[in-house]
Amino acid sequence: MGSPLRIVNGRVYDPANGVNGVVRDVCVRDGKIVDDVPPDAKRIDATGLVVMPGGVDIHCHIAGPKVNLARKVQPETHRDDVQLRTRVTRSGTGGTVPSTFATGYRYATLGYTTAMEAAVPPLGARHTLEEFHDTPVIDKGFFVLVGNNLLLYRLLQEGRLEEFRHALAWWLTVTKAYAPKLVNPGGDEMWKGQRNANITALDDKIGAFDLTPRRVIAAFIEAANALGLPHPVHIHCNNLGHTGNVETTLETMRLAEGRRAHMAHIQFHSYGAVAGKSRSNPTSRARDIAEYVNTHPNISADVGAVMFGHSTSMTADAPLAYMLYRIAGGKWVNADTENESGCGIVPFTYQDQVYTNALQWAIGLELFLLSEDPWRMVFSTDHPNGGSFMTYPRLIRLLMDSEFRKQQMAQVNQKALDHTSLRDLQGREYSLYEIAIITRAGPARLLGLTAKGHLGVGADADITLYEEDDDKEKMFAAPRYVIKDGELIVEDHEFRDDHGGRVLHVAPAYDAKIEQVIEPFFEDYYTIRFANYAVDDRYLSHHQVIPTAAPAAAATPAGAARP
Amino acid sequence: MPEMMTLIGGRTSKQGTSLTHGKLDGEYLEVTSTVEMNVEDMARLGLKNGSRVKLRTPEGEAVLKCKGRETKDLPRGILFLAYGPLSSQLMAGDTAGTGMPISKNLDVEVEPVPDQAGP
Amino acid sequence: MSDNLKVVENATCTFCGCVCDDMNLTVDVDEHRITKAENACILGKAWFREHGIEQRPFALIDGHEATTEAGVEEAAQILARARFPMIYGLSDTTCEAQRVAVGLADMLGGTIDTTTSVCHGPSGIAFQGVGESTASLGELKNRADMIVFWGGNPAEAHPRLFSRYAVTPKGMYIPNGRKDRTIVLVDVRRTASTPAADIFVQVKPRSDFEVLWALRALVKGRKVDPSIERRTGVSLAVLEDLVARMKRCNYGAFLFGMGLTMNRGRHFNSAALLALATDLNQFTHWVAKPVRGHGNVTGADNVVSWQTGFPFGVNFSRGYPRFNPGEFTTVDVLARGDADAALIIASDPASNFPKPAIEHLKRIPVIVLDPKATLTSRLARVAFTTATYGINVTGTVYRMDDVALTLRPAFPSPYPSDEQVLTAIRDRVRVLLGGNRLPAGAAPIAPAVAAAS
Amino acid sequence: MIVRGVLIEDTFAEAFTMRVARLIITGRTPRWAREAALKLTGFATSVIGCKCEAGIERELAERDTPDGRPGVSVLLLTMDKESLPQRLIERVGQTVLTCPTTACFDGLPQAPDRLPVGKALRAFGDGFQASKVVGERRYWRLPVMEGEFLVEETFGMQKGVGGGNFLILAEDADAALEAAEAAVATIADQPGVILPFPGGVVRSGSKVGSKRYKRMIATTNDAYSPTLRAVTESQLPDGVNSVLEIVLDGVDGPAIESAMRVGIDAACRPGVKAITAGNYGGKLGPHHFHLRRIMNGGPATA
Amino acid sequence: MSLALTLHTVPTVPLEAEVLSPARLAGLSAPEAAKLTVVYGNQRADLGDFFKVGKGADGELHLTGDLARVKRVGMGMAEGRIVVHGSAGMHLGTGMTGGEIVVEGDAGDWVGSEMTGGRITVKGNAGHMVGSATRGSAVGVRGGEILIFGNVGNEAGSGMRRGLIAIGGDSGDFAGVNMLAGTIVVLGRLGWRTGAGMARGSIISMHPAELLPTFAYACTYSPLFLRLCLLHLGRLGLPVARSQVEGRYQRWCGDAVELNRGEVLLLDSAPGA
Repeated sequence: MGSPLRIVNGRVYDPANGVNGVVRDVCVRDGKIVDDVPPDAKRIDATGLVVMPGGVDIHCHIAGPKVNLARKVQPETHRDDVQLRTRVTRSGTGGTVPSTFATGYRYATLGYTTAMEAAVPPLGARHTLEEFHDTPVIDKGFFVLVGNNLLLYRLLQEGRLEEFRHALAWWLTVTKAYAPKLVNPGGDEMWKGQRNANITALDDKIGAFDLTPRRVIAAFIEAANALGLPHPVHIHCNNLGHTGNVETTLETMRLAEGRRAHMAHIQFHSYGAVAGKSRSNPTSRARDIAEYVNTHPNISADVGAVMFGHSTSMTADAPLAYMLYRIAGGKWVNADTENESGCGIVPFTYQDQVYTNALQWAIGLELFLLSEDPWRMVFSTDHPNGGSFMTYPRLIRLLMDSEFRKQQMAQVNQKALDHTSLRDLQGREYSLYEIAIITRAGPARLLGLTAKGHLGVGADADITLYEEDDDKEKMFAAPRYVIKDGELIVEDHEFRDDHGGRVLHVAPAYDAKIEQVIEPFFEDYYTIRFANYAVDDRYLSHHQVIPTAAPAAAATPAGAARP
Repeated sequence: MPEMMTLIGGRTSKQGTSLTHGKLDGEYLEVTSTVEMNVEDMARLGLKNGSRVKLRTPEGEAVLKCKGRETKDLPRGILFLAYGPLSSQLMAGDTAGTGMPISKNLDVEVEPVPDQAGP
Repeated sequence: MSDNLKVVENATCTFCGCVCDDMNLTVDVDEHRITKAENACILGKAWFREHGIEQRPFALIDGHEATTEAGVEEAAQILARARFPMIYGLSDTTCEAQRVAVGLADMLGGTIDTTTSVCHGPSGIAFQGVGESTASLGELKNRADMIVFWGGNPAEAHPRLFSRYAVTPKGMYIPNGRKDRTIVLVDVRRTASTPAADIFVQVKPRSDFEVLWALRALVKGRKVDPSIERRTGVSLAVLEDLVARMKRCNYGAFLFGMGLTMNRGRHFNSAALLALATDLNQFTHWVAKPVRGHGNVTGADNVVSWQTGFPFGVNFSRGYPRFNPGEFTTVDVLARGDADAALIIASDPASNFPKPAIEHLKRIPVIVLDPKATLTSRLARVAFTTATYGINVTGTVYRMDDVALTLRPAFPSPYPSDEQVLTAIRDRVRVLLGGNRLPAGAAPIAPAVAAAS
Repeated sequence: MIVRGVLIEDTFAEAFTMRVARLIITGRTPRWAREAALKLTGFATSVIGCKCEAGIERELAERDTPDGRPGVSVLLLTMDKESLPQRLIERVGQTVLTCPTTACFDGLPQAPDRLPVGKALRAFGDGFQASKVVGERRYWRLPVMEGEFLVEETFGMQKGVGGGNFLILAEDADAALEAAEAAVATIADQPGVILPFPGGVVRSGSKVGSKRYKRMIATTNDAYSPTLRAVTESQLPDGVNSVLEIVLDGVDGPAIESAMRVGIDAACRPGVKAITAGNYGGKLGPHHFHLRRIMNGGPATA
Repeated sequence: MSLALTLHTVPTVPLEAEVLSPARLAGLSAPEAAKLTVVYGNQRADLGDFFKVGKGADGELHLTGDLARVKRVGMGMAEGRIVVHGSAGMHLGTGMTGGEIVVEGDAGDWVGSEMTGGRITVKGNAGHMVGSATRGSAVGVRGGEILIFGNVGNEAGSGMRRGLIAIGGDSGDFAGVNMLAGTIVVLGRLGWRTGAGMARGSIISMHPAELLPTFAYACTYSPLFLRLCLLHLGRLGLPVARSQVEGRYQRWCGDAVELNRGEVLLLDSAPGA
């Protein structure tokens, strides 16, 4: 956990504790922030440096089956973007889907110390945890895909809501997940079972089930709230990317009826249509979305901004990926997971002169600039869907520097800008304090990570020290110091040490009898044994169970393999 | 005069089970040193089950026992051999920028080996 | 047989890529033997039956018995000295061992490759070119009403592919099992698998690519000349009928074997099949899967990929991973004589590599980890006896459909695991080198601050 | 200055800067290259009425053409750079594309100004066209009923000179014509110039504007028209009863100059009284070709 | 830049020597050049450990010896000229943008892969993947010329987008696979599956070949561009015959599974042609 440490004279931004650019010391011992340390403790002179909690990425795709497929399918992007090995750190490759080691190190070199992988089918949990093992420095967790789970559909269809809730808790617990994730609810069943069809509206019938996305979403919102999870259900709405999808998004948010729900990469769900036209280019409806979020404190969102350049679209929304493949050509990966999920991967390039791409870029910025509560409209590019996490410094500059934003706006398709309100938002610039909220304090709070995203006593000593610079992209691209769990990982921009990081997960309580409901379903429809399904603790090494409001599960379930 | 035929290398369950037993063992060596051949081809070449044939490629040669298969199962001109030390002798090291040497559908010269020539 | 029996339920068989996890193993604890393997196929039964504990030296150095520790020292010295060490094998071991092996290659600035390169490596290359529509095996069981086996003989190489996953099992939307499916088999010869098919398409050797290409053209509504029959042995009518069935089914799946990858055409054969599956998705749902061989070869692909970005044939000599099949793959590195040392884990290249590669193995110091004596261990400078994964050692393996499973070993082995030996070698190499070897060459370009900009 | 009894007047030809392109038209036989070239250069005597001026520069042997077939080199000139590509596209499209066996290559590959000719014509291929790079140059292949028409993607454009001239003042019409023919015959071998008028000869010399009609930009050169000697301010020496003009366009001044030198020399024959040249007092055209300097072998332009 | 390097020590493991490029050696004296770093297996070495470096006179870089295990000669070069008196290893002129490389002997795999300009001439044979895309990339050569006087292996010109690859001898399988445009001339025989997946572009051979079922015969004619192209190659020293320049060619269109805008032209050997 490192020796005691005192960071002196830094300008501290710690919004969770209301600290806005105050010069003061930060003390660290045993991996935590403490009040004070002995005078002989190691000191870091932070004069001229900005001190922030380590960054928290609430929604990214960094580990697991689909990420590895996306890595494997793009050797050409790894070739010229490499991570050299040092005496203490491993080598790797980059591109939009870096290798695990490069992922951890690169997040760290941006000052990020926590990241949430946002879409893992339960059957891929073990694989994801294996990759987490090789993702250094950062703490990480994953959201488990439950929105197309056929057993949960059966329970829901039969109105067995209590069992539904226990089964959900079981799935979260045995996969070591952090939160439940819905992706295009119902879409996989249409895709896999109905000759590559898709859901088009909340009241569509889901394949052979007597269910609609509306019922599915409402049930998950209800169950997740009832379980008292630290992070509510994380929703990737139906109709992602489609012209006119804003209505679906608004309706989905209304389904929460005051209960907590998190809307993922909401930029991709904020598109209008030209009135009176059946087929048209999308338009921006960022104002409607921002207004809804601003006025509904139960709703939170991450933006999912689009940045120009290479990206990799990788999603559990398989029909969406196929649509992108038909637009982009080139390579397409589809991967169906039995009873649980679908997945699609398409390398994609966002071009500033392409109308739709420019519109998406603009909507991302609009949402940030229209947000009245940075705590609930937080930072993401849906890495690597909207752009690599390596573009975060540039996105921060776009938010903080309206002159820079104006220059960039001049480069893009102007017709697209005409359909947005971006030109009217020149007055707004994010402050360092607000940046600290949307990249750290906000995501940590939304995730229910009480020891993250702040520098109060008792917090995890995940700290980033930036050199103040008028060029915010430069400033946020390379912090001078990064401290993880109290250990000095990056010093003067170079790696001093390697570090493992922790797995963050939940273990909500469930009635053990639910296994008697689940096991027969396994015997009939899965190809692995029920007994071999649950992931045992061996895959966690360093980990932390984040408590639920309801009591946590007592132990690893009976079925787990325990070698 | 040797004849040209097409050799297919592959796996069999017998090779698999014997492999598990151990590769230095007789059964594995037996399985991997027997080539399957079309019965009509064998008859023409004067070969019987258990007769010995020499297969040759530009890379090397191997002497194998042959075993007949009916035409419906193995067309004329096609040979089948389970992977093993002897199939290796016939394979070239060039992978054409893929990492994969060619082990199926090799053009091989086939020549009967008179019984007295065997060890 | 002793009376001291125990039963290990839901154990996993690692013989082939099916990695069936429903083995009920009866273990004679005193004799260190598995006496019964319920649910195992013929290959699995042999696997479990034959992996007892043999009386073998822990290590051999130049043919002389040695301790594991002495072997580790000798191995570390060889590897630390080498300028072009080649690490190969890894398909018959756990992901935990694979992970250490990649780390060792990185530390050394060596080259790492797995048996994938001589198995479905070409399919990996094909995947990098065109992508792939794929599925976990349960989707085949639950949904696939048409399955096309191409260039493989599952009845002999993956026996339970038919019974547990793809042909006969009943599934959610396949209530009647076999009756609800159309099974097609494409091969150059009749095999034990042929009787399982409703339709057998016999293609002339080396014409798979032409047949696949013709199918692609037909799926896209393009004309194909009837001369296709002369070329491939398959009539245009048969192809047209196949295409009609393929478009008509609800959920189709290709399962293809090394009849495509080890054949002239290699990755292009696989790519043609993957592209055909992709093309068909314009009409209905289709997936394609390479049928993988060794127990954990898929795990090797995954581990090497997540650690380096590339699935096999990775070189670290310049301080970062580079991938280039034909340059950094084992057959080439050996046949060209590039390597100056080799570490072989759970594989026996001396019994199946092309002759020129084997000749080079005989010229350089070789280190082998294997539970059994093999032709390769016989020519090794250092040969370790290790415990068998799945039987003596737990760990993670990946099924051919990328589903990860945890092994339930049956009985302990006196021998160390591959992971333990590799870890010991790595730790010793680290001492000899003073940490990771510093990069020998600069990166092609500095990592960009904004990779996407 | 007198050459073989012919007075070379101390005056100069005044010429204009034009834009010029050179086209190499090849064919299976010299005939078909020539057929295309003749059509392409047809009705292109003067920018006044034809929007461009064009002529065959010379015939090319197989070794001198890009595709190793017999060919013809053609120059085409316009007054401004905007209209040159249009003229090329019209004329290549209607006369070379249509003509059996021919291909059309750029003859000024070094010129930095590139005109999109093949690039514009490619649309005739209706999507079936294909481009091809050989060496440094890009071509378009347009499928046609005969086979394929090959045309270079872009053609070079450079500054050229239009309106170099000299007038043959002869005792009678026969002598004038013979002298003019002799001049044309020698100039035919000269690189870099064309004679855009029929047979290379102009009988209707013109002057700028009109004495009578406001809208006319050019009218007959009454000062050199023998029939008007008595009624106008004639420039004709005594004994001159017929005048013919040789007009030259070229890729640059030196090309015109050397062509004028051999042409004038050839025109100095019995029956020719004098050689003079047309100018506008030196105020309109930037290029002045002084006849006596040319004939002395010195730099002609001033 | 005038230097003459002679291999004095044959490397026993691969030597990566992208420093053997005009720009990297420009302005260096022989002793300075000998100090340049090469990558020898997993360690650094000096160029002088393997090469005797001497002065040259003609502004060119001359390399002498059997460089079969020396990779990356002229990689990424933009100008100047390299002459290899001997054989060259893998990745000769990979990614080069300009200048010229001449190899008197043979060359390894990946000659000029993904190059964008310049010219590579190999007087002997070359390996596989001449002028190809690397794995995973859709695009190979984007410009320039590669001339191989001898034979080549598989996948010559894969993913080619522009430029010219000319082979004096025979090609292996899949010449011009996935070609986007450009020209490949094979004076010898084609291997199997030529032009598979080609979108556009031209592949020419002087011998009959069996093409994929997705290629369709169009006509027999004398394409003028090919005349230009063959004359050009003749000027560069390839043994192009008059009968090939004047010849008639069968035009096969494909690949029908892709854009179907490519062509394979085969010299028509029919009597009277």
